[in-house]
Amino acid sequence: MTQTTDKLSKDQLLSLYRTMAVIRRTEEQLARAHQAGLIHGACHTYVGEEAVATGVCANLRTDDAVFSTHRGHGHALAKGVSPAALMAELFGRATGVSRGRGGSMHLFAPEVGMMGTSGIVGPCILQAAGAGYSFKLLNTDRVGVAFFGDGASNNGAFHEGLNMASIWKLPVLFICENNLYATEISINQSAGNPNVAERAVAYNIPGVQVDGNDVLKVYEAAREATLRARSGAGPTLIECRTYRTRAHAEGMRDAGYRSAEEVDAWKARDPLKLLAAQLPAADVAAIEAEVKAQVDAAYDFARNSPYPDPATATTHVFAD
Amino acid sequence: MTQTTDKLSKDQLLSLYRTMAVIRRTEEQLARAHQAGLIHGACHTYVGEEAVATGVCANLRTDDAVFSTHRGHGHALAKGVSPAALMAELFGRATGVSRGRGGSMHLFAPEVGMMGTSGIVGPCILQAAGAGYSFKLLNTDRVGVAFFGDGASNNGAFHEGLNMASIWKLPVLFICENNLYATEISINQSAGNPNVAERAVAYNIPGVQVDGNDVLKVYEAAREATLRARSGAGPTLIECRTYRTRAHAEGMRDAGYRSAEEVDAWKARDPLKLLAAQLPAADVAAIEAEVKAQVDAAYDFARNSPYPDPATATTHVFAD
Amino acid sequence: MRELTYTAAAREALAEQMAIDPTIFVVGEGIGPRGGNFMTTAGLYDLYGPMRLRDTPIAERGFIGLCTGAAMTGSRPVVDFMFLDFILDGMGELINQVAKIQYMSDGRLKMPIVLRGSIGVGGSAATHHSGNYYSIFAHIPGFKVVLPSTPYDAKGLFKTALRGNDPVMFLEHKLLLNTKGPVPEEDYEIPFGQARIARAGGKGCRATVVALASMVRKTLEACDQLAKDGIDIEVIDPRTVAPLDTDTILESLHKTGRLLIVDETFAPCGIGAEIAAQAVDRALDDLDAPVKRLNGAFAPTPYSPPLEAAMIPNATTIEAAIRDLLAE
Amino acid sequence: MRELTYTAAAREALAEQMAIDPTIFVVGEGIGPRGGNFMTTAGLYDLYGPMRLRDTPIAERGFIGLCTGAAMTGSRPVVDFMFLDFILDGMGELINQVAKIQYMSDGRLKMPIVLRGSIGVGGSAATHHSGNYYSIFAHIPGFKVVLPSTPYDAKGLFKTALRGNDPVMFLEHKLLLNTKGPVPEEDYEIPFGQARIARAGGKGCRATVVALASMVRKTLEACDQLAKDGIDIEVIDPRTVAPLDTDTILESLHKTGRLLIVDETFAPCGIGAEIAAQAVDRALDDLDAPVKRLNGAFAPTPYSPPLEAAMIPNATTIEAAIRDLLAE
Ligand SMILES: Cc1ncc(C[n+]2csc(CCOP(=O)(O)OP(=O)(O)O)c2C)c(N)n1
Ligand SMILES: Cc1ncc(C[n+]2csc(CCOP(=O)(O)OP(=O)(O)O)c2C)c(N)n1
Ligand SMILES: [Mg+2]
Ligand SMILES: [Mg+2]
Repeated sequence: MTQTTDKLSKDQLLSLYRTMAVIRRTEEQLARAHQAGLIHGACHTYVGEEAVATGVCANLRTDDAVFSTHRGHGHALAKGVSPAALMAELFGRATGVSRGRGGSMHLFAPEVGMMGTSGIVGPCILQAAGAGYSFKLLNTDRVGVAFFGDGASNNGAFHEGLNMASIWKLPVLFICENNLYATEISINQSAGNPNVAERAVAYNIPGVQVDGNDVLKVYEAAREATLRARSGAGPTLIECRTYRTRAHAEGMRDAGYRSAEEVDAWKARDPLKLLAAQLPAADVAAIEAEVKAQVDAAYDFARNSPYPDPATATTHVFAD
Repeated sequence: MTQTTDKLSKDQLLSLYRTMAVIRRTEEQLARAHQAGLIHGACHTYVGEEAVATGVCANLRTDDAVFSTHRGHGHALAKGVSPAALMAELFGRATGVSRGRGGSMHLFAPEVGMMGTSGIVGPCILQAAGAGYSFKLLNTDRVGVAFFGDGASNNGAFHEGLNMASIWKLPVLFICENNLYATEISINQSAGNPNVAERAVAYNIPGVQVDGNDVLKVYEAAREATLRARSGAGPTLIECRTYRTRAHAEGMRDAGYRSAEEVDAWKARDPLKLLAAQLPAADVAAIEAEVKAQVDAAYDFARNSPYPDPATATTHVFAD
Repeated sequence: MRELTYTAAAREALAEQMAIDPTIFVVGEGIGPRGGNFMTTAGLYDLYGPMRLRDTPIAERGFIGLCTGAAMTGSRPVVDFMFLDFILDGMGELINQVAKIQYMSDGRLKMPIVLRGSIGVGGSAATHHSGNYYSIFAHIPGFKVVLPSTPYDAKGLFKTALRGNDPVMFLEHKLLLNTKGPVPEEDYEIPFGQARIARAGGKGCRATVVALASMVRKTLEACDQLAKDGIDIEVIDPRTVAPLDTDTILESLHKTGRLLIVDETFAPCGIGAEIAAQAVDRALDDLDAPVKRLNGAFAPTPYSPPLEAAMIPNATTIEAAIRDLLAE
Repeated sequence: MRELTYTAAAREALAEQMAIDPTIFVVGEGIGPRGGNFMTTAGLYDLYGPMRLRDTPIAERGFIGLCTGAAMTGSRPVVDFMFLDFILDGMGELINQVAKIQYMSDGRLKMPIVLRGSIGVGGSAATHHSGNYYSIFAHIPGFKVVLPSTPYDAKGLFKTALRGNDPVMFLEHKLLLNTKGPVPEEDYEIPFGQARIARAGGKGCRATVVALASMVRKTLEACDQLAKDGIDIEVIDPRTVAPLDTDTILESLHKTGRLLIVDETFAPCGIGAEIAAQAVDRALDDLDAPVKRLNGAFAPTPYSPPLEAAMIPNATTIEAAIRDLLAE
């Protein structure tokens, strides 16, 4: 389906599939857990968008830094957070990736370069630029990565962040996950120019639009951008056209603002299916079985983990 | 020098010259007053940029709304504030346009549609969009105008303001006064794309770059944009390439960051001289004489005006 | 009297006033056809369309700045911000522009803008959806800051906000949104700066408790408990923290001799500090005991239920604080 | 000891620490070759170049957000913001991100970021260049808030700021920038949360005055005047308002029985309210008189000199306030 398929080994392709499957199955489990009342706060799933985090993070090292959004489970998993630590966090447990302090929108795992999801739209763009600044100042070849939505692209943080990264040639990937909606507001309604990649002109940086449901296309674009960043040539804006097939958040209605036909059309282009079509069915099935076991174990782990001790509720406000 | 010259009557041309002369001579008087210690706070002059405010405001009615910057004397004068009320304000007097509360950076004259200068870079862009929103909501054909610098174009307010004006087709003129520097920082250093007009692509609105020292070019571009706005077709971004020939602010050094040659080249393209070259010398001389008398009188008025009564220092925090 | 939820009461005020005043428009994310994340504008889009119910991009600073300019030019914007945390991005517009323009223009420009939305800790919303920053707005000259604690107050105070000419922060605690209470059908306003005696103490009343927003209910619960032991407490809900009705508080203190302020937010430089400072300035001789504050913990708001619960006062800790005060 | 200006003292701290610590970089408008609007970085660009002295676009929110990410990934940003008013545009980044990330990450991320620049009323700077919003930062958990009032303190406190691992608001009153005072050449730190007794009262000392930032000098002037009448006052400069050294204040109050807080900023929910509230909570029995606050007027800051002067306390009004307190 894409030329890049040839460039990747079968193992690499299977690995991409595995990551997407881990995200999908974890999200599905989280959705069920939400219905069961195990998740105390918000839960925005990544179902339908798995190819983006997967394709991008496959290019990253553990010491590269990812900054994410309210819809960050996929980014966290692709960057190396375990389903167990993620689920435990959403269940509010002490074993969660943020020790239960954060929930879905405040996932922190600096150990694997997952520098945070955020309940506020926008800051991740600036913070990724800042990581790029650090990495350049400290003379490393690490990169900073911001994932953000189409909605965030209309926020001032986008303008200020991309401009600074451009003028200082910072090693940063700006990954816009254009899933066509911000909550229930269409990008056509919220953006004068809904082609986010075209806005790169305003910053004099490369702007690329890719099929965000095709993990190989995403991988390839991110590969180029990562090489560019590591080589000192500066940032890239990548707009991944994709779609969330579940509601904005679990428990929210999902009607009125988009048609069933539109949802179905995108479901037909499911990123897992698209890749699976290129892989031996047996391999896919084997991965799915492994992932299922992993997710089941994660769920048990999370459910059986203790809640944090209220006595710790105010520690670590300050370092000193 | 431009085709539009023919379109304007001699009286109109003289009127444009007069406005520029009022701005220039007032600013020169203010600069002297600053040296004499009559101005208590900041004073950013508009010398060299007169064509922008003049060409734009010649298209406006009193009930159109102008929102301005820290460098707003020219906008205020072109919109109809008297030199006397302006000078009195900078001298801190009760007869000042803001009754002495504001000084240079807080000029308010809603009576003539001068809705404020600002000590903060950025807000004027958003407020002009808001005036456009009001005017549309109230079913008028009034327009909102934001003047702002190249420096402001890198601020998030630019992105959010232009985008909102675009999607809601607000009657707004966004006038970027690109004088190539923000204080001592060159636009080439602060902007990934220093061609501000090109950024209109990001908002899907018309973006025009004009010679900001040629009042007729500015007039013409603003005329089109104003007609467009009044007709309901939405906002326009106009980048006026111009130059301030004095220091960023009175009393500041003006060395190191730009060359004497650069300053001289721009002085050779002085907007007043450019227009005067197309007008009968006697008419120009007559206007200059009148303006001198007006500015002298303004100075006397301002200097002899009383200071505000400290007993009024805390009135009008609230309306109710 | 019929009962309405807090949100429905505020929505009724908005709907009634929008019908009268065509210069009112609402901006926010999802306040158009969707009717608002908290149903604050449900049904209004069908009546008034997009110019008056305007779905915005995610540009909090931008639309606050836009509304500032709109308020200066003849319309009356209502910013429906969803969570107070979101508009911290617009703090520059709020503090430098909204709050100052009437003063700086020597009263020639008006600033009739209402910013409304949710505050408060609860429901594992975590630290980006639990903000309570009203003490900040009370610190800044130029804002009226309103904290309704009942549906009745929500409607009456919102009417006042929509008819006034000043910037109003209208802050709705998320735990109150679905609470019900009696709300008259008639039009009424509640003036700003008039506290409500939420529980009147009798002759033997031994302490005054000032409680804010969701703490009013929790304090009343605690007082019910204390009443069983014959302990009589007066509870005052300031309703607006700017202006603050200090007189009502100090009159009560004069009677009781003891004062506790129960406030979910951070203690340092909070509204509780202001009330305590006014008490020790103006009513030292009335004080039979130290003025006490019971506040939320001084830390960001965590997600996990047991952690979250540990952050804020509840009926039990309020009751204990009152008993401690009485023992002083 | 040699004398330095306040700005030179802070600059020396920065220069010395930058020489030791290559992870420090400074961002701001004009802090590169220009050396800073207030000469805060003069000479440093030539030594360290653009990566470490970075002139920025006018994007306050943006560069605060950038520095947040930088602080999370191994460097130590210093934001040189010129006027505190400007960074209100970055309040979302400050309150929602900078202040919270250490806590939310359970201490696994550090946030060593220093934000420094000018505050205060003076010189007809008018309302967009006179901000004094330190009480706001003191209200928010996660910030250390520093208000040096002498060159000596400026150097020592800045060193502490640059070596710590927490977000620091380092706020320099514009009227102090060019004042001179003794500053040792040696390296020294001044710990946060230790007040300075700016004027020690003797045995007959009859009142404690807490003064902040530029009010310290004005209060000392007033005390010199009072001393001529044999009136002995103790003056305390908290130096940091978060953490706040309440103990030193209350010890003094214990001795004197009277307390006045002199603070240029707005009274409601200000640091003066906090100090008064702590006094009436912890030291009611020590109070021989109401705790008084002398604050700036509750209005934006006007431009014209007679108006501006009317907004803030001066030696004369401070002296009067002390005499009033003694007469209580
Ligand atoms: C500053 C801010 N404003 C509003 C919100 C509420 N909100 C949460 S998610 C969201 C939509 C985000 O849309 P987009 O950026 O496209 O991401 P998506 O949800 O589509 O992945 C909104 C408005 C917020 N979290 N932060
Ligand atoms: C938010 C904010 N940041 C910084 C400043 C300080 N400042 C005042 S004018 C100026 C430069 C403005 O440049 P530009 O927008 O190009 O306007 P010009 O002065 O060139 O007319 C700066 C940085 C400010 N006033 N407001
Ligand atoms: Mg989206
Ligand atoms: Mg400029």
